[in-house]
Amino acid sequence: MALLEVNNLGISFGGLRAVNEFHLKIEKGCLYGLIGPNGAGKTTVFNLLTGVYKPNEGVILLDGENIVGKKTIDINKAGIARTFQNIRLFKDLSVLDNVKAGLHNHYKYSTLEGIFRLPKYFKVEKAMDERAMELLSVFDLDKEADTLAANLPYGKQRKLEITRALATEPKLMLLDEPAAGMNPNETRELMETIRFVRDEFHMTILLIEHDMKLVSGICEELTVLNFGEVLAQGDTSDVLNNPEVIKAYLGE
Amino acid sequence: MSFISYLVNGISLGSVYAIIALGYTMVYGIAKMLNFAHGDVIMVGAYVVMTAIASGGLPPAAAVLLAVVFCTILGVVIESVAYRPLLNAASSLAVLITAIGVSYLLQNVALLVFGANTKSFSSVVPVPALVLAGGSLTISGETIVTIVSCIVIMAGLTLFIKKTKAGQAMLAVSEDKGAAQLMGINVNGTIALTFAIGSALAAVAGVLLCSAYPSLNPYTGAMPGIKAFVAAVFGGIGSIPGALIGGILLGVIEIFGKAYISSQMADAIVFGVLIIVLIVKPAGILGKNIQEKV
Amino acid sequence: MKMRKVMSALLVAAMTTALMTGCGSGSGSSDSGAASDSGSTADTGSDSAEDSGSDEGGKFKIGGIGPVTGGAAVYGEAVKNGAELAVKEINEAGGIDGVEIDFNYQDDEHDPEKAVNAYNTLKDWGMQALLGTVTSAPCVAVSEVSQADNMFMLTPSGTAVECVQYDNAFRVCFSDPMQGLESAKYIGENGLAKKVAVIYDSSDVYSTGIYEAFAKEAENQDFEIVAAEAFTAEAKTDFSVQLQKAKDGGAELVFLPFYYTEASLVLKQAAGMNFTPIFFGCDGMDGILAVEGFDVELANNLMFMSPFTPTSEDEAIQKFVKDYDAAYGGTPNQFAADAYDGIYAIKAAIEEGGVTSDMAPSDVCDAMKAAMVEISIDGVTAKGLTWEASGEPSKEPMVVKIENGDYAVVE
Amino acid sequence: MKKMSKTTRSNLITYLMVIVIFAVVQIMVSTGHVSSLLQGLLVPLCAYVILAVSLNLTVGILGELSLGHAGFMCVGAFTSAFFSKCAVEAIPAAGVRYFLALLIGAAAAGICGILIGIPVLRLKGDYLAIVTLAFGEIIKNIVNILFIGRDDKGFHFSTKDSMSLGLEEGGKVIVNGPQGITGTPKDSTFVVGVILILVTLFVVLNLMHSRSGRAIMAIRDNRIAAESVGINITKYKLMAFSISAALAGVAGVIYAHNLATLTAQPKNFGYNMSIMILVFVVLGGIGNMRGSIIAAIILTLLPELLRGLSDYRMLIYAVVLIVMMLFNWSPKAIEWREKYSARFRRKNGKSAKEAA
Repeated sequence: MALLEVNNLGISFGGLRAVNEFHLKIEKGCLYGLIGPNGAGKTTVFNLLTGVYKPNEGVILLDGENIVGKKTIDINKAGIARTFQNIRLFKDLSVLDNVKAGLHNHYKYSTLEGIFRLPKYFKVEKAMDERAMELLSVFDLDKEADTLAANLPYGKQRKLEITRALATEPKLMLLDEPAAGMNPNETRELMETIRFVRDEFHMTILLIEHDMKLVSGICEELTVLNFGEVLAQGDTSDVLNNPEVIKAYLGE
Repeated sequence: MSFISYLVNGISLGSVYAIIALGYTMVYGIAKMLNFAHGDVIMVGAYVVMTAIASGGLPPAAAVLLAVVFCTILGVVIESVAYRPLLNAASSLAVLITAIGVSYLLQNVALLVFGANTKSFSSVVPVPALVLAGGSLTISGETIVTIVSCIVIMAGLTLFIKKTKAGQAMLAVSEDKGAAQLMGINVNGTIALTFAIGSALAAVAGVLLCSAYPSLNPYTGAMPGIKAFVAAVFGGIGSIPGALIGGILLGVIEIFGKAYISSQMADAIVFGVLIIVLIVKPAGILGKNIQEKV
Repeated sequence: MKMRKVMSALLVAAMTTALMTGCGSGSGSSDSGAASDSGSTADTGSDSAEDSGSDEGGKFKIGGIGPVTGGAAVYGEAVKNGAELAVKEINEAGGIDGVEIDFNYQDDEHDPEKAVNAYNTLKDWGMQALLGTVTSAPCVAVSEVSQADNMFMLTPSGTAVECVQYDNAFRVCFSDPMQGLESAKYIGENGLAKKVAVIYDSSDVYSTGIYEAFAKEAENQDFEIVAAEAFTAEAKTDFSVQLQKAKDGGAELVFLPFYYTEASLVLKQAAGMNFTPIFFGCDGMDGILAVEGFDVELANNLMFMSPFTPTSEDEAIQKFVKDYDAAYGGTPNQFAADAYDGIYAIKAAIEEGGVTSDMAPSDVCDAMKAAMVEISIDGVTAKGLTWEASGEPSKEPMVVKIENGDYAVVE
Repeated sequence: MKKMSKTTRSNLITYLMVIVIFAVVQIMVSTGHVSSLLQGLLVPLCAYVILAVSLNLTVGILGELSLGHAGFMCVGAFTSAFFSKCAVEAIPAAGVRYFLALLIGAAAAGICGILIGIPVLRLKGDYLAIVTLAFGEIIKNIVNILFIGRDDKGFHFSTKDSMSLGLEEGGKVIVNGPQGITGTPKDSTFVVGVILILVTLFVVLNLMHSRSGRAIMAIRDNRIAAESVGINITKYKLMAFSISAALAGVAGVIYAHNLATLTAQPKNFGYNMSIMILVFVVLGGIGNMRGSIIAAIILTLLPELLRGLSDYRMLIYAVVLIVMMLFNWSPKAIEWREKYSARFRRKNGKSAKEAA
């Protein structure tokens, strides 16, 4: 069974059909790309998958369970984490606290235990710190643990967002243009990291990206979206050589 | 007959709220700030009219004109001295608190200049009262003038925004300050213009308020100011027709609440209705609920 | 960031010093408080007190508290002026047994908390007896602390019952229940109306106090309350509903137990809707004719209960009105008159009790408490004014009617 | 870890600051160097500090603008004063009674916070502000028309006047509409006030640096991202709001047990008061608890210190407020300040080097 299976997904805003008959199947452990021209509806698909928008019709099966209609936080608990196209960090929190916020549902103690500093507070906080530092070191952010998120350079902010998503221990990660605004060096490094995350954490990753080098470099499968509809789907190399795709990208 | 009388009084009171609310709503729409001192500009306007008539011997029309000019200048000065430096401050609360400071300042300057004594404001409205239904229903001249002015102002303002370049600039600034700047619109100038119009309206509101309810002291503007703020939110803050609807509804609810439910609970009723409206329509009656783009 | 911290630190330091030193040099700062804005004539009072006082090293230190800013400032101002006028007269006439009065008046913004602050400021200054406070709610708060200190207090105009609940507190004015009771009696006994409507301020102690007593006494009287409508501090501009209800109820008389500021609006709006019952008010109504710009025509036939009429033929009253006008401009209202009498009552009690300027406040209080029930003064609010140990004055309320834009005593 | 020690140190400085101020004041009181005015201000000051800190939890940590904080203070004040007045005879021990009053006041205000928070916290920004203002005014309005009396048969309620309570002979009116509650035992002292400030700080600071606090601040910084990592927005918003309300209730208890007469007036429980507290918070620094404390102290003392200036004092207060806001918040002023302080530092550094 595929980890994520989407069928006949659609949504309209006012009279505009943003996504129509979208379908997708991602196997566990796959590195999957979602590409398409600007305004094709890629981010809308992410928003549908994470419950930010409710679809007009369609099914989204995560591990066989339909998650349509669930709230964002429940979808996160069910196992989907994401990053955002326009970075959304907790900018006045430290880098470490950003990751610890991601650990929120996995390391628990009650508010009262927190206020009165009962032994459990110290125990759990310590475990959280250790886990968070561990994750940060994967992305080479451990030295900036005390920095305010807002003060990080752009590339590191993107990485921190991925770290935070990873901290929620998802089955599936959605990365919205992770390489946007990065220079070629940073992009190359990011590709390594994404691949490392997949291998190390046995993660399934769906990413939106415009950087074709990154897409062709790491994605195993692709779906191309155009005007809200699936234009092509399949192995990366097949899709990228599809004349329709080339036409959509280069225009006529 | 009592019902109609309540309704007329409600609309009259609501019209005053509406004119004040217009000032709030325009400033909010453009500068995204709650100008808490707006109510006190009303008070200043009323004092100017009163002084001009009593001490200066001006005819009422000239006095009103003088008040409008005075308040316009006052509004622009307040904006440039106290608000503009904070427009890009890290927190929008900064300018809110400064507005509160300006409100205290205006009240206390008025206290020093005019004293604490409440003064009776003689009406500047020359229209006689309308007696209907054989004397059982009287509509005062002030009520008629207030309602008519409210409609005229509303229509004029809508035309101004739709038809003039400055009005369009206002719309643009309220939509997106940055983009407007790039399009070559003088953002600071537009904001100043908004304050000028808002304050001019406050002067008119002051004259109408004090003609209908003829008592004037340095704190006269505070409560109508807050009520008008509620009215603006009620109708959907930032929306000009919303201010009209919000103001009139608030006035009518206040009067009906007093008349048919409890005169002790009038405030609780007004505020209670506000809360219910906002829970059902979180951006007010005519407000646009802007969804954050993800 | 750093600058800001330095700034705050400096500010704190400056203030702490100011606060600490401020209490040491009490009498110095009192001048500005007592006589800053009143006309030049008023200044001479405390100035001369300062001069002669420093030689002898003793003055009676009388404190005053009332709102000089805020919505109730008009009453506080009146009390301040009335009291200062009396102090000036006394000092010019050689003081009390040759010892002058030093009067220090503090603002309370009509706020109980600020009133206690003002009280403490006065205590630091060395106050021996208090004339205050002006308004009811602050007065009750101050009475609590003054009782704990055993400080003598005489409120010129605090009408609430609780103002004088302790034995150290007395008042010059009537109490709320008494005003309500007397008003109802007067209306009933004189057959002014069969159907009465009441409009009152349900957020105000003074107004509800009178209303409750009035409603209670109304049961014993030969008239019916057809409407009892309230308003609150937040909604006191529009009275159309309350008036409409009174009109619908067929009221021949409308009782208005609140201050004249709102009353002037009620009268105006009633005229606007062709509603012309008899309007009847309490002492707070006093001053309505003095409202600048008020159309006195509207107040014709308005009746209210008051201890003081500025138009009275009485010589003492005439002198008071004339001197007041000369010093501060305008006709004094009942608050000024109460304060004026209050200072003379304090003078009388000081003389009667054998109080000297070097006595501690608590001893002053004991002496004056005992003296208060013995004295009798001929003031501007009553002749032969005496006090009971309960703190209540014994004076007859007068009903005043406004005719042709002027006061006239009924009865 | 280093990070931990940094926040812990900052918290300790805050506690220490309160304790040092307390100690200094106590010493000065005992040596007779504190004026009666200041002595009278000490207890209300404690209430204001708690209000400022608790509102900072809503404004600074939760990031929502509330203009109804005085309403919660009002609830705490009236419920606890009601309790204390009823229990004066039943529980003669002031300490026990005061402790129970505190619990009751805080709980009542906290419950109000939850009740109000549930519908209201869905709103955003200025809409939330106006609705909280509305709730504050409603609470004040309701308290003003509430009459409660007690006689042998038990409690009687009315919303009209004290006569409609129908009390029997010997019955007592406890809550008397606009005349409020008179004769509340005067149990609040400066020592208790300072202890409660410390408790408030303890609750707020520890909450801030715990899992729940992190969730609350995450919501403040980015609601959508917080949702995406599985943080329950409603729960944590409500938690912050109701804790803030409960602490305001504590301030109300202190306030009520310091004044013998408790009346709900626009001055003490109206929106003016809420705004006043907001001024403390913004001037002291949003999210900065130490700043709130200092601002509350300065701004409460300022009008009292200006007493000598009589009519001009509120005017000066207004001008000081505007100038301080401009100085603290205007981007230009901040730039100028930073430049100046940088130059200052450089100069100092240089002279230090020269000296070496």
